[in-house]
Amino acid sequence: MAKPLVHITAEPIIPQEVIDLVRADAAGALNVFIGTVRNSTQNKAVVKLVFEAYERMAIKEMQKIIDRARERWPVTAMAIHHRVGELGIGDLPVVIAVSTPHRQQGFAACQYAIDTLKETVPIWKKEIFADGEQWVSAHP
Amino acid sequence: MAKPLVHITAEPIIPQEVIDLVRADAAGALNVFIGTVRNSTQNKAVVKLVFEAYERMAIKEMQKIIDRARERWPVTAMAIHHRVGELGIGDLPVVIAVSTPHRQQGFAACQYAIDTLKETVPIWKKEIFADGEQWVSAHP
Amino acid sequence: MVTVKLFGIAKEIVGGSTLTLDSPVANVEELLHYLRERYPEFAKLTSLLIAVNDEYARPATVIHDTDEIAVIPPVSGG
Amino acid sequence: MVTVKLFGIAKEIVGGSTLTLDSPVANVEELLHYLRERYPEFAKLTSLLIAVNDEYARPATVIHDTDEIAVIPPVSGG
Repeated sequence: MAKPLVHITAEPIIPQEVIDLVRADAAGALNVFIGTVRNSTQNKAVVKLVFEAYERMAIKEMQKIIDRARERWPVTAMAIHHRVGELGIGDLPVVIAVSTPHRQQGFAACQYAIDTLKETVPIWKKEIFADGEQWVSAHP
Repeated sequence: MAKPLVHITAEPIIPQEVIDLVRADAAGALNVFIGTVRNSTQNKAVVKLVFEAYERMAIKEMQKIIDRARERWPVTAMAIHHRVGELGIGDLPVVIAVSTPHRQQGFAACQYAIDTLKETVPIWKKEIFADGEQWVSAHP
Repeated sequence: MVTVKLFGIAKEIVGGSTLTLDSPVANVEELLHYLRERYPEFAKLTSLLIAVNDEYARPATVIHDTDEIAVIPPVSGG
Repeated sequence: MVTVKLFGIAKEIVGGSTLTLDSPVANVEELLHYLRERYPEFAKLTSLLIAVNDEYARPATVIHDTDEIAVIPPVSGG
Protein backbone atom coordinates (compact mmCIF):
# COMPACT_ATOMS: atom_id res chain seq x y z
CA MET A 1 0.00 0.00 0.00
CA ALA A 2 1.28 3.44 -0.90
CA LYS A 3 2.46 5.54 2.02
CA PRO A 4 0.88 8.94 2.72
CA LEU A 5 2.39 12.10 1.24
CA VAL A 6 3.17 13.40 4.72
CA HIS A 7 4.72 10.75 6.89
CA ILE A 8 6.72 10.33 10.08
CA THR A 9 8.21 6.91 10.53
CA ALA A 10 10.66 4.92 12.62
CA GLU A 11 11.43 2.71 9.60
CA PRO A 12 14.13 3.50 7.00
CA ILE A 13 12.86 5.86 4.28
CA ILE A 14 13.32 4.54 0.74
CA PRO A 15 13.73 7.52 -1.63
CA GLN A 16 12.28 5.59 -4.57
CA GLU A 17 9.02 5.10 -2.68
CA VAL A 18 8.72 8.82 -1.96
CA ILE A 19 9.57 9.66 -5.57
CA ASP A 20 6.91 7.29 -6.85
CA LEU A 21 4.30 9.05 -4.69
CA VAL A 22 4.67 12.30 -6.68
CA ARG A 23 5.17 11.03 -10.22
CA ALA A 24 2.49 12.48 -12.49
CA ASP A 25 1.86 12.65 -16.23
CA ALA A 26 1.39 16.42 -16.05
CA ALA A 27 4.83 16.96 -14.50
CA GLY A 28 8.03 17.53 -16.45
CA ALA A 29 10.32 17.81 -13.46
CA LEU A 30 10.75 15.98 -10.20
CA ASN A 31 13.02 17.43 -7.52
CA VAL A 32 14.17 15.48 -4.51
CA PHE A 33 15.99 16.53 -1.38
CA ILE A 34 17.40 13.81 0.84
CA GLY A 35 18.96 14.62 4.19
CA THR A 36 21.74 12.18 5.09
CA VAL A 37 23.50 11.65 8.41
CA ARG A 38 27.04 13.01 8.05
CA ASN A 39 29.94 11.33 9.80
CA SER A 40 31.03 14.63 11.33
CA THR A 41 29.73 18.00 12.43
CA GLN A 42 31.95 20.97 13.12
CA ASN A 43 34.96 18.65 12.78
CA LYS A 44 33.68 16.30 15.46
CA ALA A 45 33.02 12.63 14.67
CA VAL A 46 29.35 11.70 14.96
CA VAL A 47 28.43 8.28 16.36
CA LYS A 48 24.70 8.50 15.71
CA LEU A 49 21.73 10.84 15.73
CA VAL A 50 18.47 10.55 17.63
CA PHE A 51 15.36 12.23 16.21
CA GLU A 52 12.25 12.93 18.23
CA ALA A 53 9.00 14.40 16.93
CA TYR A 54 5.84 15.92 18.34
CA GLU A 55 4.19 13.77 15.75
CA ARG A 56 0.65 15.09 15.48
CA MET A 57 1.80 18.72 15.28
CA ALA A 58 4.73 17.84 13.00
CA ILE A 59 2.34 16.24 10.51
CA LYS A 60 0.20 19.39 10.55
CA GLU A 61 3.23 21.65 10.03
CA MET A 62 4.52 19.44 7.18
CA GLN A 63 1.10 19.62 5.54
CA LYS A 64 1.22 23.43 5.88
CA ILE A 65 4.52 23.45 3.99
CA ILE A 66 2.89 21.58 1.11
CA ASP A 67 -0.15 23.88 1.18
CA ARG A 68 2.02 27.00 1.12
CA ALA A 69 4.27 25.65 -1.60
CA ARG A 70 1.16 25.07 -3.70
CA GLU A 71 0.15 28.70 -3.22
CA ARG A 72 3.51 29.89 -4.51
CA TRP A 73 4.34 27.41 -7.26
CA PRO A 74 2.32 25.16 -9.59
CA VAL A 75 3.13 22.05 -7.58
CA THR A 76 1.73 18.88 -9.13
CA ALA A 77 2.47 16.82 -6.01
CA MET A 78 4.74 17.02 -2.96
CA ALA A 79 5.67 14.40 -0.37
CA ILE A 80 7.59 14.91 2.87
CA HIS A 81 8.77 11.89 4.87
CA HIS A 82 10.74 12.28 8.10
CA ARG A 83 12.29 9.56 10.16
CA VAL A 84 12.46 9.39 13.95
CA GLY A 85 14.47 7.28 16.37
CA GLU A 86 18.15 6.33 16.21
CA LEU A 87 19.94 6.91 12.91
CA GLY A 88 23.46 5.86 11.98
CA ILE A 89 25.93 7.46 9.56
CA GLY A 90 24.50 7.44 6.03
CA ASP A 91 20.91 6.96 7.16
CA LEU A 92 18.24 9.30 5.79
CA PRO A 93 16.40 11.58 8.25
CA VAL A 94 14.27 13.27 5.61
CA VAL A 95 13.18 12.84 1.99
CA ILE A 96 11.21 15.53 0.16
CA ALA A 97 9.98 14.97 -3.39
CA VAL A 98 8.08 17.47 -5.52
CA SER A 99 6.81 17.26 -9.07
CA THR A 100 6.11 20.38 -11.13
CA PRO A 101 5.48 21.19 -14.78
CA HIS A 102 8.92 22.86 -15.10
CA ARG A 103 12.16 22.44 -13.27
CA GLN A 104 12.76 25.95 -11.91
CA GLN A 105 9.51 25.69 -9.94
CA GLY A 106 10.62 22.35 -8.57
CA PHE A 107 13.98 23.58 -7.33
CA ALA A 108 12.31 26.57 -5.66
CA ALA A 109 9.52 24.54 -4.05
CA CYS A 110 11.90 21.81 -2.83
CA GLN A 111 14.31 24.31 -1.30
CA TYR A 112 11.41 26.16 0.33
CA ALA A 113 10.16 22.89 1.80
CA ILE A 114 13.40 21.81 3.45
CA ASP A 115 14.28 25.35 4.62
CA THR A 116 10.83 25.75 6.20
CA LEU A 117 10.83 22.25 7.68
CA LYS A 118 14.00 23.10 9.58
CA GLU A 119 12.37 26.26 10.95
CA THR A 120 8.84 25.21 11.83
CA VAL A 121 8.34 21.45 12.14
CA PRO A 122 8.53 20.24 15.76
CA ILE A 123 11.23 17.62 15.33
CA TRP A 124 14.40 17.55 17.38
CA LYS A 125 17.81 16.08 16.66
CA LYS A 126 20.37 15.00 19.20
CA GLU A 127 23.94 14.38 18.07
CA ILE A 128 25.74 11.60 19.88
CA PHE A 129 29.54 11.85 19.96
CA ALA A 130 32.07 9.44 21.44
CA ASP A 131 32.46 11.80 24.41
CA GLY A 132 29.10 13.45 24.79
CA GLU A 133 25.89 14.56 23.14
CA GLN A 134 23.91 17.69 22.30
CA TRP A 135 20.49 18.76 21.10
CA VAL A 136 21.16 20.60 17.85
CA SER A 137 20.43 24.36 17.84
CA ALA A 138 19.19 24.27 21.43
CA HIS A 139 21.73 26.79 22.67
CA PRO A 140 23.06 29.95 21.01
CA MET B 1 27.39 -4.26 -10.76
CA ALA B 2 27.13 -0.55 -10.04
CA LYS B 3 26.57 1.64 -13.07
CA PRO B 4 29.03 4.42 -13.95
CA LEU B 5 28.50 7.95 -12.65
CA VAL B 6 28.10 9.24 -16.20
CA HIS B 7 25.84 7.03 -18.23
CA ILE B 8 23.77 7.03 -21.41
CA THR B 9 21.37 4.15 -21.69
CA ALA B 10 18.44 2.84 -23.69
CA GLU B 11 17.11 1.10 -20.55
CA PRO B 12 14.77 2.75 -18.02
CA ILE B 13 16.67 4.77 -15.42
CA ILE B 14 15.87 3.83 -11.83
CA PRO B 15 16.32 6.92 -9.62
CA GLN B 16 17.19 4.82 -6.57
CA GLU B 17 20.18 3.34 -8.42
CA VAL B 18 21.51 6.78 -9.32
CA ILE B 19 20.97 8.01 -5.77
CA ASP B 20 22.86 5.05 -4.35
CA LEU B 21 25.87 5.89 -6.57
CA VAL B 22 26.44 9.21 -4.75
CA ARG B 23 25.62 8.32 -1.15
CA ALA B 24 28.61 9.08 1.06
CA ASP B 25 29.30 9.25 4.78
CA ALA B 26 30.82 12.73 4.40
CA ALA B 27 27.65 14.12 2.80
CA GLY B 28 24.77 15.68 4.71
CA ALA B 29 22.62 16.43 1.68
CA LEU B 30 21.65 14.63 -1.48
CA ASN B 31 19.86 16.52 -4.24
CA VAL B 32 18.19 14.83 -7.15
CA PHE B 33 16.73 16.19 -10.34
CA ILE B 34 14.57 13.87 -12.43
CA GLY B 35 13.30 14.89 -15.82
CA THR B 36 9.95 13.30 -16.63
CA VAL B 37 8.07 13.12 -19.93
CA ARG B 38 5.05 15.43 -19.68
CA ASN B 39 1.79 14.56 -21.36
CA SER B 40 1.66 17.96 -23.06
CA THR B 41 3.86 20.76 -24.32
CA GLN B 42 2.56 24.22 -25.17
CA ASN B 43 -0.95 22.85 -24.72
CA LYS B 44 -0.43 20.11 -27.28
CA ALA B 45 -0.84 16.46 -26.29
CA VAL B 46 2.42 14.49 -26.51
CA VAL B 47 2.31 10.88 -27.72
CA LYS B 48 5.96 10.06 -27.06
CA LEU B 49 9.47 11.46 -27.19
CA VAL B 50 12.50 10.17 -29.05
CA PHE B 51 15.97 10.96 -27.70
CA GLU B 52 19.13 10.65 -29.73
CA ALA B 53 22.68 11.22 -28.48
CA TYR B 54 26.13 11.72 -29.94
CA GLU B 55 27.12 9.34 -27.25
CA ARG B 56 30.90 9.61 -27.02
CA MET B 57 30.82 13.42 -27.01
CA ALA B 58 27.78 13.51 -24.70
CA ILE B 59 29.64 11.43 -22.13
CA LYS B 60 32.57 13.86 -22.31
CA GLU B 61 30.31 16.89 -21.91
CA MET B 62 28.47 15.30 -19.00
CA GLN B 63 31.82 14.60 -17.32
CA LYS B 64 32.78 18.26 -17.85
CA ILE B 65 29.62 19.29 -16.00
CA ILE B 66 30.70 17.20 -13.02
CA ASP B 67 34.26 18.54 -13.18
CA ARG B 68 33.07 22.16 -13.30
CA ALA B 69 30.54 21.63 -10.53
CA ARG B 70 33.39 20.30 -8.39
CA GLU B 71 35.39 23.48 -9.03
CA ARG B 72 32.49 25.64 -7.83
CA TRP B 73 31.02 23.62 -4.96
CA PRO B 74 32.34 21.02 -2.50
CA VAL B 75 30.67 18.16 -4.35
CA THR B 76 31.13 14.81 -2.64
CA ALA B 77 29.82 12.88 -5.66
CA MET B 78 27.67 13.56 -8.72
CA ALA B 79 26.02 11.17 -11.17
CA ILE B 80 24.29 12.03 -14.46
CA HIS B 81 22.28 9.38 -16.30
CA HIS B 82 20.49 10.13 -19.56
CA ARG B 83 18.22 7.86 -21.49
CA VAL B 84 17.97 7.54 -25.27
CA GLY B 85 15.42 5.97 -27.61
CA GLU B 86 11.64 6.10 -27.41
CA LEU B 87 10.10 7.33 -24.17
CA GLY B 88 6.43 7.39 -23.20
CA ILE B 89 4.54 9.74 -20.87
CA GLY B 90 5.93 9.49 -17.34
CA ASP B 91 9.24 7.96 -18.43
CA LEU B 92 12.46 9.52 -17.15
CA PRO B 93 14.84 11.05 -19.70
CA VAL B 94 17.40 12.21 -17.14
CA VAL B 95 18.35 11.68 -13.51
CA ILE B 96 21.02 13.80 -11.80
CA ALA B 97 22.07 13.10 -8.22
CA VAL B 98 24.59 15.06 -6.20
CA SER B 99 25.80 14.69 -2.64
CA THR B 100 27.35 17.58 -0.75
CA PRO B 101 28.22 18.37 2.87
CA HIS B 102 25.40 20.97 3.07
CA ARG B 103 22.15 21.39 1.22
CA GLN B 104 22.55 24.85 -0.31
CA GLN B 105 25.58 23.58 -2.23
CA GLY B 106 23.59 20.61 -3.45
CA PHE B 107 20.69 22.67 -4.77
CA ALA B 108 23.12 24.98 -6.59
CA ALA B 109 25.21 22.17 -8.07
CA CYS B 110 22.15 20.17 -9.13
CA GLN B 111 20.54 23.15 -10.83
CA TYR B 112 23.82 24.02 -12.53
CA ALA B 113 24.09 20.47 -13.82
CA ILE B 114 20.65 20.26 -15.43
CA ASP B 115 20.81 23.82 -16.79
CA THR B 116 24.21 23.15 -18.37
CA LEU B 117 23.21 19.73 -19.67
CA LYS B 118 20.39 21.34 -21.63
CA GLU B 119 22.83 23.83 -23.15
CA THR B 120 25.92 21.79 -23.93
CA VAL B 121 25.34 18.04 -24.05
CA PRO B 122 24.79 16.74 -27.62
CA ILE B 123 21.46 15.01 -27.07
CA TRP B 124 18.39 15.74 -29.15
CA LYS B 125 14.71 15.33 -28.37
CA LYS B 126 11.92 14.90 -30.87
CA GLU B 127 8.33 15.37 -29.73
CA ILE B 128 5.79 13.11 -31.40
CA PHE B 129 2.23 14.43 -31.50
CA ALA B 130 -0.89 12.76 -32.88
CA ASP B 131 -0.63 14.96 -35.96
CA GLY B 132 3.07 15.58 -36.42
CA GLU B 133 6.46 15.83 -34.81
CA GLN B 134 9.25 18.31 -34.13
CA TRP B 135 12.85 18.42 -32.95
CA VAL B 136 12.76 20.54 -29.82
CA SER B 137 14.54 23.93 -29.99
CA ALA B 138 15.66 23.32 -33.59
CA HIS B 139 13.93 26.39 -34.96
CA PRO B 140 13.57 29.89 -33.49
CA MET C 1 -4.38 21.75 36.48
CA VAL C 2 -2.67 22.00 33.12
CA THR C 3 -0.37 19.24 31.90
CA VAL C 4 2.23 20.08 29.27
CA LYS C 5 4.05 17.76 26.89
CA LEU C 6 7.82 18.05 26.73
CA PHE C 7 10.14 17.25 23.83
CA GLY C 8 13.84 17.24 23.06
CA ILE C 9 15.95 19.20 25.47
CA ALA C 10 12.81 20.36 27.32
CA LYS C 11 12.24 16.79 28.39
CA GLU C 12 15.76 16.60 29.78
CA ILE C 13 15.55 19.97 31.52
CA VAL C 14 12.38 18.96 33.37
CA GLY C 15 13.28 15.29 33.71
CA GLY C 16 10.11 13.82 32.21
CA SER C 17 7.97 13.78 29.10
CA THR C 18 5.02 15.57 30.70
CA LEU C 19 4.72 18.10 33.48
CA THR C 20 1.62 18.88 35.49
CA LEU C 21 1.76 22.46 36.74
CA ASP C 22 1.28 23.01 40.46
CA SER C 23 -0.26 26.45 40.04
CA PRO C 24 -2.60 27.83 37.39
CA VAL C 25 -1.44 29.78 34.33
CA ALA C 26 -3.86 31.98 32.41
CA ASN C 27 -2.03 32.19 29.13
CA VAL C 28 1.11 31.26 27.21
CA GLU C 29 3.13 34.13 28.62
CA GLU C 30 2.45 32.97 32.16
CA LEU C 31 3.34 29.42 31.25
CA LEU C 32 6.70 30.55 29.82
CA HIS C 33 7.32 32.57 32.96
CA TYR C 34 6.44 29.55 35.10
CA LEU C 35 8.83 27.31 33.18
CA ARG C 36 11.74 29.76 33.21
CA GLU C 37 11.32 30.37 36.92
CA ARG C 38 11.19 26.72 37.96
CA TYR C 39 13.75 25.52 35.43
CA PRO C 40 16.33 28.24 34.76
CA GLU C 41 17.86 26.14 31.96
CA PHE C 42 14.91 27.15 29.78
CA ALA C 43 16.16 30.74 29.80
CA LYS C 44 19.42 29.62 28.17
CA LEU C 45 17.78 28.14 25.06
CA THR C 46 17.93 29.82 21.65
CA SER C 47 14.15 30.01 21.68
CA LEU C 48 11.19 28.62 23.59
CA LEU C 49 7.73 28.36 22.10
CA ILE C 50 4.45 26.92 23.27
CA ALA C 51 2.01 25.00 21.11
CA VAL C 52 -1.67 24.99 22.04
CA ASN C 53 -3.72 22.25 20.40
CA ASP C 54 -0.94 21.52 17.88
CA GLU C 55 -0.52 25.13 16.76
CA TYR C 56 2.18 27.63 17.65
CA ALA C 57 0.66 30.03 20.15
CA ARG C 58 1.26 33.73 20.94
CA PRO C 59 2.07 34.98 24.44
CA ALA C 60 -1.51 36.21 24.88
CA THR C 61 -3.13 32.92 23.89
CA VAL C 62 -5.39 31.77 26.72
CA ILE C 63 -4.76 28.31 28.16
CA HIS C 64 -7.65 26.08 29.22
CA ASP C 65 -7.35 22.89 31.25
CA THR C 66 -8.66 20.92 28.29
CA ASP C 67 -6.08 22.27 25.81
CA GLU C 68 -3.20 20.14 24.64
CA ILE C 69 -0.14 22.15 25.58
CA ALA C 70 3.40 21.40 24.39
CA VAL C 71 6.75 23.01 25.11
CA ILE C 72 8.68 23.53 21.86
CA PRO C 73 12.41 24.07 22.30
CA PRO C 74 14.46 25.05 19.18
CA VAL C 75 13.52 22.62 16.41
CA SER C 76 16.22 20.85 14.40
CA GLY C 77 14.60 18.40 12.01
CA GLY C 78 15.86 17.48 8.56
CA MET D 1 37.46 13.48 -48.28
CA VAL D 2 35.91 14.38 -44.96
CA THR D 3 32.93 12.45 -43.61
CA VAL D 4 30.67 14.12 -41.07
CA LYS D 5 28.29 12.54 -38.59
CA LEU D 6 24.76 13.89 -38.46
CA PHE D 7 22.33 13.92 -35.55
CA GLY D 8 18.79 14.97 -34.80
CA ILE D 9 17.29 17.35 -37.32
CA ALA D 10 20.61 17.50 -39.21
CA LYS D 11 20.16 13.84 -40.08
CA GLU D 12 16.71 14.57 -41.49
CA ILE D 13 17.86 17.64 -43.42
CA VAL D 14 20.60 15.69 -45.15
CA GLY D 15 18.68 12.44 -45.35
CA GLY D 16 21.33 10.22 -43.75
CA SER D 17 23.38 9.72 -40.61
CA THR D 18 26.72 10.51 -42.28
CA LEU D 19 27.70 12.70 -45.20
CA THR D 20 30.89 12.48 -47.21
CA LEU D 21 31.74 15.89 -48.64
CA ASP D 22 32.37 16.08 -52.41
CA SER D 23 34.80 18.98 -52.14
CA PRO D 24 37.47 19.76 -49.54
CA VAL D 25 36.91 22.11 -46.58
CA ALA D 26 39.87 23.64 -44.76
CA ASN D 27 38.17 24.52 -41.51
CA VAL D 28 34.91 24.61 -39.57
CA GLU D 29 33.80 27.87 -41.13
CA GLU D 30 34.10 26.37 -44.60
CA LEU D 31 32.23 23.28 -43.53
CA LEU D 32 29.34 25.37 -42.19
CA HIS D 33 29.31 27.33 -45.43
CA TYR D 34 29.29 24.08 -47.40
CA LEU D 35 26.37 22.71 -45.40
CA ARG D 36 24.26 25.87 -45.58
CA GLU D 37 24.80 26.15 -49.31
CA ARG D 38 23.88 22.56 -50.17
CA TYR D 39 21.12 22.27 -47.58
CA PRO D 40 19.42 25.65 -47.09
CA GLU D 41 17.39 24.20 -44.19
CA PHE D 42 20.53 24.45 -42.03
CA ALA D 43 20.35 28.24 -42.27
CA LYS D 44 16.93 28.18 -40.61
CA LEU D 45 18.09 26.45 -37.42
CA THR D 46 18.44 28.27 -34.08
CA SER D 47 22.13 27.39 -34.09
CA LEU D 48 24.54 25.11 -35.90
CA LEU D 49 27.81 23.97 -34.38
CA ILE D 50 30.53 21.60 -35.43
CA ALA D 51 32.35 19.18 -33.17
CA VAL D 52 35.87 18.10 -34.08
CA ASN D 53 37.06 14.99 -32.27
CA ASP D 54 34.21 15.20 -29.74
CA GLU D 55 34.84 18.83 -28.82
CA TYR D 56 32.93 21.94 -29.86
CA ALA D 57 35.09 23.69 -32.48
CA ARG D 58 35.51 27.35 -33.45
CA PRO D 59 35.07 28.59 -37.02
CA ALA D 60 38.86 28.75 -37.48
CA THR D 61 39.49 25.19 -36.31
CA VAL D 62 41.30 23.30 -39.07
CA ILE D 63 39.73 20.09 -40.32
CA HIS D 64 41.86 17.07 -41.23
CA ASP D 65 40.64 14.00 -43.09
CA THR D 66 41.36 11.90 -40.04
CA ASP D 67 39.30 14.04 -37.66
CA GLU D 68 35.96 12.87 -36.41
CA ILE D 69 33.56 15.62 -37.47
CA ALA D 70 29.97 15.95 -36.28
CA VAL D 71 27.22 18.41 -37.10
CA ILE D 72 25.53 19.61 -33.91
CA PRO D 73 22.08 21.17 -34.38
CA PRO D 74 20.43 22.84 -31.34
CA VAL D 75 20.66 20.41 -28.43
CA SER D 76 17.60 19.55 -26.35
CA GLY D 77 18.50 16.89 -23.83
CA GLY D 78 17.06 16.54 -20.36
